[in-house]
Amino acid sequence: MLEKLANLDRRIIFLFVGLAVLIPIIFPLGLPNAVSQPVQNIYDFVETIPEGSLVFISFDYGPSTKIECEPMALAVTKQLFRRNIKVVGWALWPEGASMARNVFDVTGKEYNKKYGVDYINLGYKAGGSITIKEIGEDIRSTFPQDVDNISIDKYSVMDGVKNYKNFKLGVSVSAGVPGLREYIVVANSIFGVPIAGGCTAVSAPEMYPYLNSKQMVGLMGGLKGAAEYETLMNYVGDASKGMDAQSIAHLLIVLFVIMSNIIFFMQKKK
Amino acid sequence: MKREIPLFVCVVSALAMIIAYYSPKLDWMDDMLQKWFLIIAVFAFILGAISIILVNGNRISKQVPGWGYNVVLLIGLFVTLGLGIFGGIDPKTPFFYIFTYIFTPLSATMFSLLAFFIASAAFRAFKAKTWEATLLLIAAFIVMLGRVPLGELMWSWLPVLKHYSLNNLVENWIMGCFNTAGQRAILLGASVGLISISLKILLGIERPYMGGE
Amino acid sequence: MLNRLLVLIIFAFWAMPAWAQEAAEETAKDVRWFNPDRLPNVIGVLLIGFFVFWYIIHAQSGKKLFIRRIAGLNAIDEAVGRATEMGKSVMYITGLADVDDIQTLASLSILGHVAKKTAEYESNLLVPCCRSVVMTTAQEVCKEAYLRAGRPENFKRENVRYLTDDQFGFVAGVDGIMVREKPAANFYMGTFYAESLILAETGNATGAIQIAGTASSSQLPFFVAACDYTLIGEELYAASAYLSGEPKQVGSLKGQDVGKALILAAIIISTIIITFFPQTHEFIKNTIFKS
Amino acid sequence: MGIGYIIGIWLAGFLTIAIFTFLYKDNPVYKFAEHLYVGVSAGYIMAIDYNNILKPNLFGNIAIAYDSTVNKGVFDLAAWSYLFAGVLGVMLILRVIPKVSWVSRWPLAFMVGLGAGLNIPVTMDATILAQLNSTLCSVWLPNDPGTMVFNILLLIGVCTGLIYFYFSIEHKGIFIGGASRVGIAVLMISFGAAFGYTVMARISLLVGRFLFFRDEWWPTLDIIMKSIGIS
Repeated sequence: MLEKLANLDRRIIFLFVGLAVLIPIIFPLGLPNAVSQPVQNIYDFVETIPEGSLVFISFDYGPSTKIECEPMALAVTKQLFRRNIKVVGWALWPEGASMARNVFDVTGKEYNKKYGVDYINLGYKAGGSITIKEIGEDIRSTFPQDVDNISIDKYSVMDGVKNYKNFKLGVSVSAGVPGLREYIVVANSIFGVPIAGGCTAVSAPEMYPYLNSKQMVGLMGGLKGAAEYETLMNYVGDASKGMDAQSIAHLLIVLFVIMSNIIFFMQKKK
Repeated sequence: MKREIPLFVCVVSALAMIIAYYSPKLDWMDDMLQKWFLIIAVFAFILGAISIILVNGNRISKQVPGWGYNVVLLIGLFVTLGLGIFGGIDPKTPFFYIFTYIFTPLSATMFSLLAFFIASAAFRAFKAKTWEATLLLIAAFIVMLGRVPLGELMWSWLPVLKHYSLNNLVENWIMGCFNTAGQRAILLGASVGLISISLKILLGIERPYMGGE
Repeated sequence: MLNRLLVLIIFAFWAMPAWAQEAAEETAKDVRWFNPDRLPNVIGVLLIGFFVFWYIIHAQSGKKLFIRRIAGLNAIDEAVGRATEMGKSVMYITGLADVDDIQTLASLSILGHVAKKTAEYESNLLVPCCRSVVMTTAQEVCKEAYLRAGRPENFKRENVRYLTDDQFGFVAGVDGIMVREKPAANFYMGTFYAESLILAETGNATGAIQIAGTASSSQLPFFVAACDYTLIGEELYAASAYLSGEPKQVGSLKGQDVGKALILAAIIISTIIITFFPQTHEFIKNTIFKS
Repeated sequence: MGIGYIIGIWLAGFLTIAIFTFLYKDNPVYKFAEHLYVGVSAGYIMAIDYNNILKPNLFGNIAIAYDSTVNKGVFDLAAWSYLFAGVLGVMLILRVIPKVSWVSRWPLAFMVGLGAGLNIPVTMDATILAQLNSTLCSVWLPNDPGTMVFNILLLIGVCTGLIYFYFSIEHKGIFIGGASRVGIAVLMISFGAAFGYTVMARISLLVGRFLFFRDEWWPTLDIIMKSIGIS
């Protein structure tokens, strides 16, 4: 019996995990979310930015990580729009341009913001760190046109914008490389623009050293970070809903670990 | 001749990058050479494509059992590539349709398999077999609890411990202190190793481009 | 004659764009030849470089240097041997990065060692690649290794194959190879991202002995949990020296250790100074160790 | 919400389930999805890089160079120089011809050299100096015991972790042996912590796939039912 449990067929574990995620999605629980300091820091920083300033958001994620990253981008954009801050969006990931489109479509409508006046989507540019550096030198040569290939000179939001000096904050919502780390290493270290960011929960531990060394303003780690930001913004979005499923699945994995250790010790006693 | 020139090319391009990093005047060199790199890498796709065609074509022509799947692979490759090159990659093109309804769900689902595998890995690996494994287990256990609202709820039922914030323990002490220290030690050690290997390449002691000799 | 001509051509490669840029960038903003902010960087590189170089020279004098045991590397031969006994293949993954990534290069030199072993044992070696350039290089490395083992005829070029540059497409392909060919030994060396655990868990389910090595710190936990042996961080970079045992290479390891000693010393001495004279903190941070 | 959309959603749904069947065991449906995925993704990345890299950087620059040379009479060397990259690219492909395959070592050497050269100073800055910098702190703060303990632990963790990576000294004795044991302990805690921290991210990916069925696939049923007259 013990042998059997110790070598439990992985497929049984898979089945439990599947159910643990599926059931809360059908029947939401509405568990509360405590806000952590790195998330609070971003929120507080944005609250101190004067109205009418510029902030850029780099959409460095694709459809495969949309579930984690989009809620963050949505929450931050909503806060920026609520405070009447202008937003310039671009992407270092090819699929990022259409991700930005999604986010701006939803939030722009909600806060009655006009494209080209209150926000703009500059589209995708290849090159990673090289591109981040180019933007620091001259944003107009990096992004002469917006995502629909219309010259950025036609839009008032880009009036007089030259490089990072025009931005009060940079936000990178990133699912890997290039992304948040490259912005810290290039945009923050070389050009001195404050960087805040969201990243997938998996890369969050890697970002802690930068958070610790104050090379970035704050950090949203994964769906939890997004859910915390939603809590700060006072609404229940996809991240908050997804957290229920995560809580149950987490608990399940914790139970599995406890069980495997009990079996292990019982076997050892024998 | 067949050996000296590659070494020479390697040393010159490495030195060019190093100098460009320190010299603002030669900064452009860095950008340009990296763009060259990207261009060469795209040419390399032709080699990749040849490899795919050879491996799959071979199986098809020999009619190895399951050769039909190799046909699927080649069709997938050529249709996507052809549409992307001749039809463009903008939204509303057929290429974008393939991206949205084939590529995206496949990659998202493949990625989501991790939810299952992380559970089976935890079940198997997190056993208090040795003292190292026990530390791994305890750290993982506390962090897992701290990452979900339900964990905090459970923590508050514990005697004594409930007076300390679980969130603070996880975010500040385990992630902020121990995880940062561990990551930092790995980063620092690895950087020294990385610089050493780069130097060996520069000195011609390591020549991976020559076939590892 | 031909040699000189070729050298001239290569010079032209770098020189011509240099002239071009010189002409085009008359309005360049920063015309300094050296950025003084980078001085700590130069000194750091020179120091580490000096010690690596010095010990490489020193090692060639023939004095034997000690290297501590690295379990993951000792296990390589055992893993290849086991695969041979079982009559199954060995699979080697060089990671997801391209050849400009040093982890990939470190991985390629371990591949050279593994390929030599599979050539000697006459077992089958599979190297699915995620980058075309890496595939090309890996083919060179394997061919050379088989040649050195005296069995060039056993090298199968199509076994070093390209799958796709896409992260999860690559994983899907490798998973397929794992469940169908059931290699008895899997090596994962190089730069990895989220896919690490999918690979390692599938490999574990097929019962293979698994050895991983990466300096991607976010993926180390998964390899440590799911593989039999894991080379942690710098151990991956030390592998080529450890495996070859060549004096030059071993010397460079000693140089690396001195490099780490310098970092340790810098940390400890600066901490003592900062603790006693807190006012020096900013100076040490922003001037001495400016990054 | 055309027919193309509905077919697309159903195709996506089928492929999603096809990949999930791998969890049970390898099977023809998975094999189909896997091979399709490998082919499509290879084609996808090649097409994207062709459009985003080769077109603007190589063809674009050469077109500019040609235009300025022929039409304006100015020899634009900067743009022409990209032709070299093209030449190196062609040299790389020449490896398929055994007789001249050795020339492919040139571009390989170029790429390897580029990586090595770039990595030396960048690593020094972004990792060694930056990390060293953020490790520096005072370890005597009697007014703030919490931060003091934190700083001391962090310092011990970094130093012992680094000692673990020593290769040329045997890990024996109280000092080196002890320190490397503490070092491996710190590494293990950090691995455990990172693993635990990541679990959530992985679960959220699965949530994403289930949400696809709830929010995108399920509504298509309504559309289909309406269009065939059942509601």
